[in-house]
Formats: sequence, structure tokens, C-alpha cells
Amino acid sequence: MRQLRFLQAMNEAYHQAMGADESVMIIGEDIRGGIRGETKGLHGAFGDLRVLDTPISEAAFTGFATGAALAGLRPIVQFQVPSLIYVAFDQLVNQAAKMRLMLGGQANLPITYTLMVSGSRGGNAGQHSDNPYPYLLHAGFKVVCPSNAYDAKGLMIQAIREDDPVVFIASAMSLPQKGPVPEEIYAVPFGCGDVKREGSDVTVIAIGHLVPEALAVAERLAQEKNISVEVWDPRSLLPLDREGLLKSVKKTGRVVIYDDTNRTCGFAAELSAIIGELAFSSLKAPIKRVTRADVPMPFNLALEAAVLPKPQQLEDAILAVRSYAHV
Amino acid sequence: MRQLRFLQAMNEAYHQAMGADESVMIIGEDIRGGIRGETKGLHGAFGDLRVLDTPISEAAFTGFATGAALAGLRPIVQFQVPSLIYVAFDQLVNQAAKMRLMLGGQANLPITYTLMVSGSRGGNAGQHSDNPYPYLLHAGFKVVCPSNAYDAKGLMIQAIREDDPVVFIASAMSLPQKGPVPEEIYAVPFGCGDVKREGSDVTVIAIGHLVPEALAVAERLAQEKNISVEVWDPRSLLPLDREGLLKSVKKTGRVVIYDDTNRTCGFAAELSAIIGELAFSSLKAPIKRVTRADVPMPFNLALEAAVLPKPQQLEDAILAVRSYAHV
Amino acid sequence: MSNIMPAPFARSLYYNMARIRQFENRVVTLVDDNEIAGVCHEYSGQEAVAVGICGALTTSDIVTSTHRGHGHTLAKGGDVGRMFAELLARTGGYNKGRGGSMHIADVGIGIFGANGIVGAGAPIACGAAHKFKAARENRVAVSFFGDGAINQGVLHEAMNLAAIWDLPVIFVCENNQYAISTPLKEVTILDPYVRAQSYGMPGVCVDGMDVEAVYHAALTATERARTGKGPTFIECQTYRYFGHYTGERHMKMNYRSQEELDRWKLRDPIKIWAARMMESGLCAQEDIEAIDAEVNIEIDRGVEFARSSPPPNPAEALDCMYAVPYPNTPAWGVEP
Amino acid sequence: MSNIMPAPFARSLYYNMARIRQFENRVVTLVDDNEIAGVCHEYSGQEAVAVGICGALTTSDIVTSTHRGHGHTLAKGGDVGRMFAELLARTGGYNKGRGGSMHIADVGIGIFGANGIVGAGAPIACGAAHKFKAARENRVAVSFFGDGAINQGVLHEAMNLAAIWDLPVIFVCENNQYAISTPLKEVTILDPYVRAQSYGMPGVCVDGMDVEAVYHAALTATERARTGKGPTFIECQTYRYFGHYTGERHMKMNYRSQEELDRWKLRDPIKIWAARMMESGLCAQEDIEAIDAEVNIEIDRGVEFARSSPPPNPAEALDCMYAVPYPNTPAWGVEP
Ligand SMILES: Cc1ncc(C[n+]2csc(CCOP(=O)(O)OP(=O)(O)O)c2C)c(N)n1
Ligand SMILES: Cc1ncc(C[n+]2csc(CCOP(=O)(O)OP(=O)(O)O)c2C)c(N)n1
Ligand SMILES: [Mg+2]
Ligand SMILES: [Mg+2]
Repeated sequence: MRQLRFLQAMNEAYHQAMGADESVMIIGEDIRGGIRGETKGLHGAFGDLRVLDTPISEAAFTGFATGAALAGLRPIVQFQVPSLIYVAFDQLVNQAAKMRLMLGGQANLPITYTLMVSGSRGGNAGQHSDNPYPYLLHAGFKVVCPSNAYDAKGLMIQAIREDDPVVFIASAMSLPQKGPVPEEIYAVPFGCGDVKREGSDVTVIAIGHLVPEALAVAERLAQEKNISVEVWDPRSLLPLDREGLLKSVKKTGRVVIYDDTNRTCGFAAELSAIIGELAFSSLKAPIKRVTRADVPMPFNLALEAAVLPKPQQLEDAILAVRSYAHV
Repeated sequence: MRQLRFLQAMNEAYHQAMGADESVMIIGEDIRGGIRGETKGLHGAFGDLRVLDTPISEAAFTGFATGAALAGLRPIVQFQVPSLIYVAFDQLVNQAAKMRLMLGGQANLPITYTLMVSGSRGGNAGQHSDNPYPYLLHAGFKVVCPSNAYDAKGLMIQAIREDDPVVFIASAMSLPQKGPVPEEIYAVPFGCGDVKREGSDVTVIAIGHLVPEALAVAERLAQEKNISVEVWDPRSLLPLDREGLLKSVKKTGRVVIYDDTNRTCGFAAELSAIIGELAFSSLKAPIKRVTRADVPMPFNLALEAAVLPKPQQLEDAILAVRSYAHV
Repeated sequence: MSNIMPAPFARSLYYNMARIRQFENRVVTLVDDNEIAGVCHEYSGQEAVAVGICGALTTSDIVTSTHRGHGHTLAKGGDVGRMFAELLARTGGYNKGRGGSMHIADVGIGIFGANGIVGAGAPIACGAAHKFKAARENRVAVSFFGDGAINQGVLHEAMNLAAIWDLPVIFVCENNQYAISTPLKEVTILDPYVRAQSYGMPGVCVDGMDVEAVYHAALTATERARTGKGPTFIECQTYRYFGHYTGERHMKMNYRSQEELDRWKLRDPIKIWAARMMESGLCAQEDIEAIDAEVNIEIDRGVEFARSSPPPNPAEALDCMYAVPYPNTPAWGVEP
Repeated sequence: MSNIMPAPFARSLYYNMARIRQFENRVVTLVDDNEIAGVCHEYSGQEAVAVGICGALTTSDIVTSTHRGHGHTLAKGGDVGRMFAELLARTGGYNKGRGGSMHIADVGIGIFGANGIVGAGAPIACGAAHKFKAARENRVAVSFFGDGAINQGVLHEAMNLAAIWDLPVIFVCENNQYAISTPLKEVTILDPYVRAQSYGMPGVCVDGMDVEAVYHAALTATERARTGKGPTFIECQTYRYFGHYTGERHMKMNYRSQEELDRWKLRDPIKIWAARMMESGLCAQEDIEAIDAEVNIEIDRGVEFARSSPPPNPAEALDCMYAVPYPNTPAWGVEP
């Protein structure tokens, strides 16, 4: 099959979704120019009224999308950098996320928010390295976090079709990754996790760009230490495929969560709490979280590496839960 | 000892802290008027330059406090309603919380943020019922959540003295509660949880205004069912008194977390994850979370009650973990 | 000017103002009787603003409203019964009892919702306006907000979007002189409408106690909007008769004086309009009384409807969160 | 005007501009050589703004800066060596290698930090200004921001606070015509300084390629601020020579033309000032060359200092987060 980069897969999803449905529009900063490429060609194909380059006014253009959705459009909102959601946080959390329930279900809000270059990308320091999905999960947004180009296209198509607000995490580390992507339009459904590698000793739950890293560690451990690691990718974090998750956990009884966001009240905590409550009797070892440390990203690359979750930590955690014996 | 309401204890803490230290100032909306009473008398006592009534500009006055702190003041920032932090979220999360690390420690930011009437107070619906501390914990803010008037005064004094940004949660349900409060100025240190009731069968970790509810349930279960429940109040959520927490958990081996914030990626998830990893071998039953449901608060009071964590749910959870037998 | 206004229309303005006034009076009673939970922000005194503006709108135009939203909703054609039912938190309410006073909406007739966050409705109106413009629909979006909102950043961002994209939006600033206890003159130097001008859009100021003046300003603005010329900002000088919200009557607040209140009440928008209609021969005293009586009945019936409407089922507390729910999503607070 | 400016001061303006220019040129080399990680937003072309404004400040005045912050920091008296050390992420850097280009600060000499979030520095400057006013200190706070920031709500909120409280703040809008690829004229109708006027403060527009013009505007503004008369807004028309950031050279961007760039370069702030100084007899060609050479040495030494400074210890990656850390706070990503 044809290989595309994650970024190209996003671009194709945009083109196909906008081509298929006149009500889809996109709004954000510098998207005509298409600095990174994910919006390339959209302005030429769909014009000024469906491809809106905005002033630096995130709060307003986020609210704008809410109003456009209430009036019948399906907006895509691009955040140039993930931490810009904070400037628009009221319009996200107090307005868009709450609107449907507050309205008693009178209207749908089919809005897709794209968080470009989520996570760290080497020396971007404190304000440009966040991976802020736990905030959005806590607020009740549907959130998808694709780990490869195929899932990126399919989850983007589904996000745009979904009749609720959805946040699409476009991880900095994933954007250049290549993978097979069908040419036709297709959707990856929400709430369907994916066993990216089967295994029987330990379940590793890896999120987004950490999935390939986890696969590499699993491969190495299989070869070097004969340990069978299952790598489970939730794909959509909310809704979460609990059934798939618990199936894997019940099989292995040993769990490591590999997640590149701040630790406290992060997504790894949520997964740990769910598993701890619902699969307690299957657990043969404590659930280990391997996450980002609880600080803004320091600029220095060695400090950055020290703050980020690392393959070595994952390996250590796998070995620890694998050798853990109930006392 | 003299009895004060939680709200009066806050007011006394403000007066004493401002009296003791000239650099303490307070800024917010309608604080001269003192609608609720927590800021009563401050303007008369300390004047225009230390008690600032602002326009409806939360983002700006939050940033203002950051600048004032960098220039040497110790600002208290009052949010009239907790969900107003979303309007100021960039100034909180991208600026104040990250500033010290980004500066390489060049300056301290001794700022206290007070979130008035946090939580639900009966029919205030979707935008006025949030208890948003998980967002702030995830962002790295120190957060205190006092459950009674004594702790309120002591934690407020400590918050104002602390050389870092601290969020003080003033729960709607706690504000009218009375309790003994010493007249002199005193601080309750951070990172020191409090066993509000000793017990040996089950540990209930209760947050803020749920502590009195948990105590009532514990009392009832002791009398009616002879179950010995320990009620542990973390008081400061970050820093967290892990030692105290784990001591209680290791004693009882059975845990219920009673927390009035949204469930997903909430504080209960974090506690569950910590305990699951660090006290795994002591656990005799799954850790149960009794939290708020994952929706904005519906207006109708019966729906509100259905969404909030309830004593009955706490009791059920205690009974369930108490009778749980490892299979 | 009144002589160029057809009598039925003039009377409808009166009718709509009287409806709001009586609605609010009943709200106060229902709050006192504990039939309404939470807080309500009464609109009394400001009726000419909502009614004058909405007089220039059709059902297909939309409005975004504020915490003080009853007046806008009624003026836009909201049903009294469904509004009371919402305030009483019943299933027959506009929002099925999920929204309450601060979120009442009827999306079907273009009421995109009251809003508990000051200023937050402005960009939402802009987005709807963009849809109208893009689809070449001849519709207008109106954003109501208070004088306090003029210092919220998002309002400025929204005004700029509307101006640069020539959106069919009308920004209506209800300057009732206070934001809770804070006088406008302490927190702004120039008048609100001056700020709008700095975005390159017309900003005007009208007497917000004069429904006719408001209506004519709205008419100019809607014509501008409908002909693709872009947004307008209308500041309406007005006053609220009650406290900031229902709770204020039980508090000692002294941010404004009785004399000031009395002075504004001399220019009561409903009385002024009744007098002017009669002067101009558009109706007689009996007509006014007939309208008042009619409204009275409507209010009674509305309360009756609301009281007879069943409350929502707590088992459905998580309904309405998503159009497409999934297993365990949204999650309850305990594992089922 | 130049003839009323003392020669040493005039030369210091030149010296500071040359320092910024050479600094940025070296930054580009270091980025290309992979000695600097992340991105840098070069200030070349805009030197007259930073230097003209900071020329009217003393060390005790403070500035808040932007993502394009090198120029402001240097003009405010920043040390070249410690700046390079920060860009090279060394312990000798201003922020001990924790901040990098977008967060360089020297709180001690009143540089409250570059900022990666557009507009975010404005309220921070206001808070510092309040401290100066409350403590009756004769100090001023300056907030630099780009033309793009004019559409961020928080900037408006901050301007209003400064205006109503007569804060000693100067808002400096560096209008370099673009926000990344977005031309200002597409996203705003009237000029930025007009908006400031709507808050009741003086708003002026000056030639941002003319250091003398900028300096005189700054002098007027600082005098106003220091005498308790409140804020001023200064728009400086300028241009950036490089792309939005270091990465742009490797991209095909066509939002602006080579002709436009060439036209602006004809009015290069450094060349213009050198010529004017010579015309006015404030210095000779040799003086200019001497300054250039001096700066050259300073830059070399700065890079040398930076390279010799040790990198931070990864075990200390969580340091600096809190003034008062606690056990496990901040937490590492794995249990220790
Ligand atoms: C962003 C925001 N800040 C503060 C509040 C709390 N609050 C509710 S209404 C109000 C005053 C609003 O004043 P104004 O806009 O003049 O409207 P009015 O109440 O006078 O109709 C305030 C401060 C809020 N709801 N939203
Ligand atoms: C609030 C916010 N929105 C968007 C960005 C991404 N961004 C970084 S710089 C920039 C352009 C800023 O333009 P301007 O203010 O004119 O400054 P200039 O780069 O021209 O100096 C943008 C959009 C950001 N950092 N912060
Ligand atoms: Mg008002
Ligand atoms: Mg610019």
C-alpha cells in the first residue's frame, strides 16, 4: 500500500472530508500559508469562506467555531501549538464542552480541534512542549491520539463526522512518521483500542507517539530476554475501549502505562485507577506509570530527556512488574 | 475555643496576613463591596493600593499578580467563581505555574489564588458548579483544600507565606461551616494530611467539604455495623502527604476515595494510582473511587444530586471493599 | 418618529416589554417561594433594549445572550410556559431542566443561549454570522452583553473578527452602569461604543429606556448587516431596577443610591412608551390595560404549564452530554 | 533633533543596535551549526525599536518581552555571554539553560522575560507598574509586543487596567507588518495605536527604523509615566529582515516579496543612524568602525564564554520549579 507521512495523512483527511461535505470548514492561524503542510492546498480548493486565516485571537476563533456549529457548520479548529488552548480555555471548557448538556440536547456541536505538534520536539522549552490532553479529558472532550498515519487519517475522518466536539492530538514526534494509508476515505471508529503487538507476560499501554517506542522495546525484550509484551494502543482516549483494555490486562496481569503527559492527574493515573478497580483480582503486580515529570519542559536537551518518559524506563518497569512476586 | 465560620476564618487570615506583611495585596472583582464577606473590611483597613477592585478582566488581573510578584509583592487573587480560572488559564498555566522553572529560579512567585464557592451549591448549573482543582494540580500548582474553619485559616496563612503560587479552594459547602479557630495568627503546614478519625477496617480519603460527610458516614457505620472507618484528609493536595496516606492504607488495606470533581483524570484517579503502585501488597480489595460524574452540573436539583458523590455511595463502597475477599 | 410606526407594531413593542416585566415579577415570587433554585438575574428596567433590538429581527436571526437573559429570550419570541418550566427545572423546559436561568435557549427560534460567563457569547454570534454570510442567507446575529463585558478580552477579539470579515453581527452593549457592585465609570475611561469604533465599525449610543430609539438603531444596524456592510455596535444606556441577582435583596449593598434608582425609574421604558403611544394616538388607555391583562393571563398560564410539567428522571442525569454516547461515556461517579 | 543629543549617548544607541545585529547574525550561524536547539526568532531589522525605547529607561525600570526577545534583552543591558550561554543551554546562561530563546530573562536588571505566548507579557508589566506606583518608586514598566498581539484579548484588558489606574506603563507595539505569514492589514482595519486611544491613553505612531524618533517618543512616555500621568502606547513601524523564525529559511514561504524586503532595507536603522551621526558631526567613520570591531570582540567573547560554561546536570532537571519543594514534589515520571 501507498506510504504517507502522518502529516500528509492529515492533509488528505482534510481534503477528503471537505470535499465530501460542504458544511466542513477550517479556521486557525496561518493555515493558508500552511507552514507545516497539514493544511496545504485547502485554501486553493475550498476558498476564503471555508478556509479561514485568523488574527491571533484563539479565544474568539474557538467561540466562533461553536457559533458556526450551532448554526449548522462542521468546523475544524487548528491550534498552531497545543498550549494555545489555554488562551481559549473558557471557550473550550465552559462553552463548547458544556454546551450540549446545558442546552438540554437542543443542538449538536460537531467540532474538531486539532492540536498541532503536541508534545516535545527538542528544545522548545516550557511553553511549546505540552501534551495537554488530560485537561481536555477532564473537561469531557472526546480525544483521539493516533500513533500512526493510518489511524491519523481514519480518526480524523471520524472526528469530523462525529456529532460532538473532538480533540485530535497531532504529536510532534508522529508528524514525520510514514506508514501505509489507503487512498479512499475511511473512518477509524472511536472506542476501539488496538493491540499493536500481541503478548502474554506484560501489557504496555502506550499513547500516541510512544506506541512505536513501546513496540521497539517489546521487540528487544522478546529477543533479548524472551519476555512477551503486549502493546495496547487506545487510539481514542475518550471514549475508552475498556473492554479491550481489560481483556489485555486480564490476560497478562501485569501492566505498565507509557504516557507522555504530566504525571499528576494525567491519563496514566486514570488508566491505573480503572484497572485497579475493575481488574484487581487479575493483577499480579503493581501497575507502573512511566510518564513525563511534573514540570514545564526545561530548554536544555539533556534536561528535556530527563523529564520525558524514556524507553529505558519502560524497560525497567516491564522488568520490575514481570519479576514482581506477590508477598 | 471561639467558633468561626470558614468564611470568617478566611477573612481573619486575610486581615492578619495583610497586617503582618506590607507586601501582601489582594485583587479581584467586587472585593471592596465584599459580597460574601470573606474580604470584609479589607479596603477600609488597607486602602486602594493594596485592595484592588478590578474590571471583569480575569486574564489581565491574573497576569497583573504575576508581575506584581516578580516586582516584590505577595498578591492574593480572588476568583469570584472557580470556573473563571478558565478565562485566565493561559496566565495561570503558561505563565505563573511555569515561570519559576523557565526563569531558572531567578525569582519567586508568592501568589495565592482563592477560588470562591468552589463546587456545587444548589441549582447553579453548568458554568457555576465546577471544582476545578485537577486542572491546577496537573499544571503543577500547589493546591490546598481545607475542610474546616481551623484548617482554612491556617492553610490560608501558609499559602500567603509560601514562596510559590498556591491555589486555595474555598468550597461552597464549607463556607458557612463553623468550627474552633484560634485568634492568633498560625499556619497549617503543607504536605501534612490529617487523620480526622481513626479506624482500622477501611481508609476513606475525603477531600474538602466531603470530609464532614465522610465523618458522618463513618460514625454511622461504626454504630450500625461495627465497621471502623479511618477518615484521612490530605488538606494540601499538592504537595501530598504520601507518608501519612500510605500509613493509613497499609493499616487498613482497603480504600475508598471520596472526591467531588469530575472523574476522568481527577484527583481520585491520582490517589488510586499512587496507592496502587506503592501499597499494592497491602491492598486487600480494589480501590474504589466515589466522585462526581463526568458532566457539567445539570440545573435540576435531583439531577444535580445524581451527578454529585453521595454519602450513600460512599457507604456502599465502604461495605463493598470491606466485604471484598480476594479470589 | 412614532407616527411612522404602524399601530400593531407599536403595541407589540409594549406587549413584549410588559411581558418581560411581569415575567420577572413572577420570577421574584417564585424564587421567594423556593420554587426556583439557584439564582436569577432580573431584567426589569432594561426591557426597551431587548424589545427594541429584537423588534428589528426575524425568527431566523439569532441572538447570544447573557446571565441576564430572560428579557432577550422573551423579546426574541420565547414561550413563557417553556421558560417557567426551565426555571422550575422541568422536562417541559426549554433545556429539559438541564440549563436553568443562566442557560435558557431555544436554538430553533434563534436563541443560542443565555451564558453565565461574561462576554463569552460574542464570538459565538460571530461564528453563526459567518455561516449566514457563507451560505448567502439574509440573516443577522446579535450579541447582547453588559457594560462589564467591555473589559473582557474575548469581546475585543470578536469585534475585530466581525469587522475584518464584514460579518452580519450587531453588538449590543446594555450599559446599566454597573457590573455587580462596580460602577462602569470606575473601570473604563471612554464610553464603550468608542472602543468599537477603534475596530473600524460604527459605534453608536442610544437611550436604552426609549424602545423607539433602540429599535431605530437596530433597524439601521440590521440593514447594514443584511446588505453585507458588516457589524455595528450599539450602546444602550439603561438601568436595572433590582439588585444584581435575586439574592441581593437579602444583602446590604450600598454601591448605588435610592435617589439614583428613583431618578431612572422616572424614565421607565414601559410607562414612557405607553404615554408616547397614547399621545400619538396609536392606542388608548384601555388598549394598554387590555394588553396588561392579556400578559397577566399568559404569565399565569405559563406558570401553570411549568408546574404541571414533570421533573426529569435522575437516571437520565448524564443524558444530553453527547450526541453520540459510548459505553461508560460519560462516566458516572461510581462504577456501575 | 540630533544636535541636542550628547555624542556618547548617540554612539551608545549605535553600539546597542550593532550589538543586536551581530548577535543575531551569530545566532543564525550557531543554529545552522546545531549548537542552538529549538527555534530562535531573529530581531534583525527592528533594532531601533528596542534600542530607542530602552534608551529612555534605567536599570531599575522593567520590560516584558516577546518570543522575539533577544533585542529587548540586549538593549536593556543584557550580557552577551550569559545570553549565548542560555541559547547554548548552559548553567552560565541567564536561566541556567532552563529557558532558552523564548524565555531569556534577567530579573535583576529588570528583564522580566521573553514570552512564548503572544500578548501575555502586557498584564505582567501592569502588575510590576502597580508595585512601582504603590511603593512610590520612580520606575516604569515597558511591555513590548508585535502587531499580531493587538488582536489578543489580554492586551486589551491590560491596556484598560493601565489606563484606569494611571499605571506607569508603556505599551510598545512593534509593527513589523506580519504575524508569521499574516499581514497586519488583513486582520485589522485601523492602526494599532488607534485602539489604545479608545482606552483613554495617548497612542502615537513613530518610524520604527529611526532610533531617534523612537527614543523621543519613549522619553515623552517615560516622563508621563514617572510623573504619575499614566500609560502611553507607542506603535513603531518596522520590519523583520529574517523569516518569522530560524526555521523559515528552509521553507518556501511567499507571504512577502523580495521587493518589499529590499525597500525596507534601504531604510536600515543602523545605517541610517550611522549616517545621521556622521552628518551631525557626532562621530566619524572611524568611530563607527571602532564600535563595530568592539562589538565583534564582545560577541566572540560571549560565544566563548557560553561554550566554556558547563551544561546542567540532568539529575537537577526538576530544580527551579518551586522555591519550596516537598518530598516527591515535583514528581518524576517514574517512582524513584
Ligand atoms: C468572565 C466572568 N467574570 C466574572 C463573572 C461574575 N459575574 C457575573 S455577572 C457579573 C457582572 C456583569 O456585569 P455586566 O456585564 O455589566 O452585566 P449586568 O449584570 O450589569 O447585566 C460578574 C462580574 C462572570 N460570570 N464571568
Ligand atoms: C497566543 C498565541 N497565539 C499564537 C502563537 C503562535 N505564534 C508565535 S509568534 C506568532 C506571530 C506573532 O506575530 P507578532 O505579534 O506580529 O510578532 P512578530 O513575530 O511579528 O514579532 C504566532 C502566531 C503564540 N505564540 N501565542
Ligand atoms: Mg452592567
Ligand atoms: Mg509582527
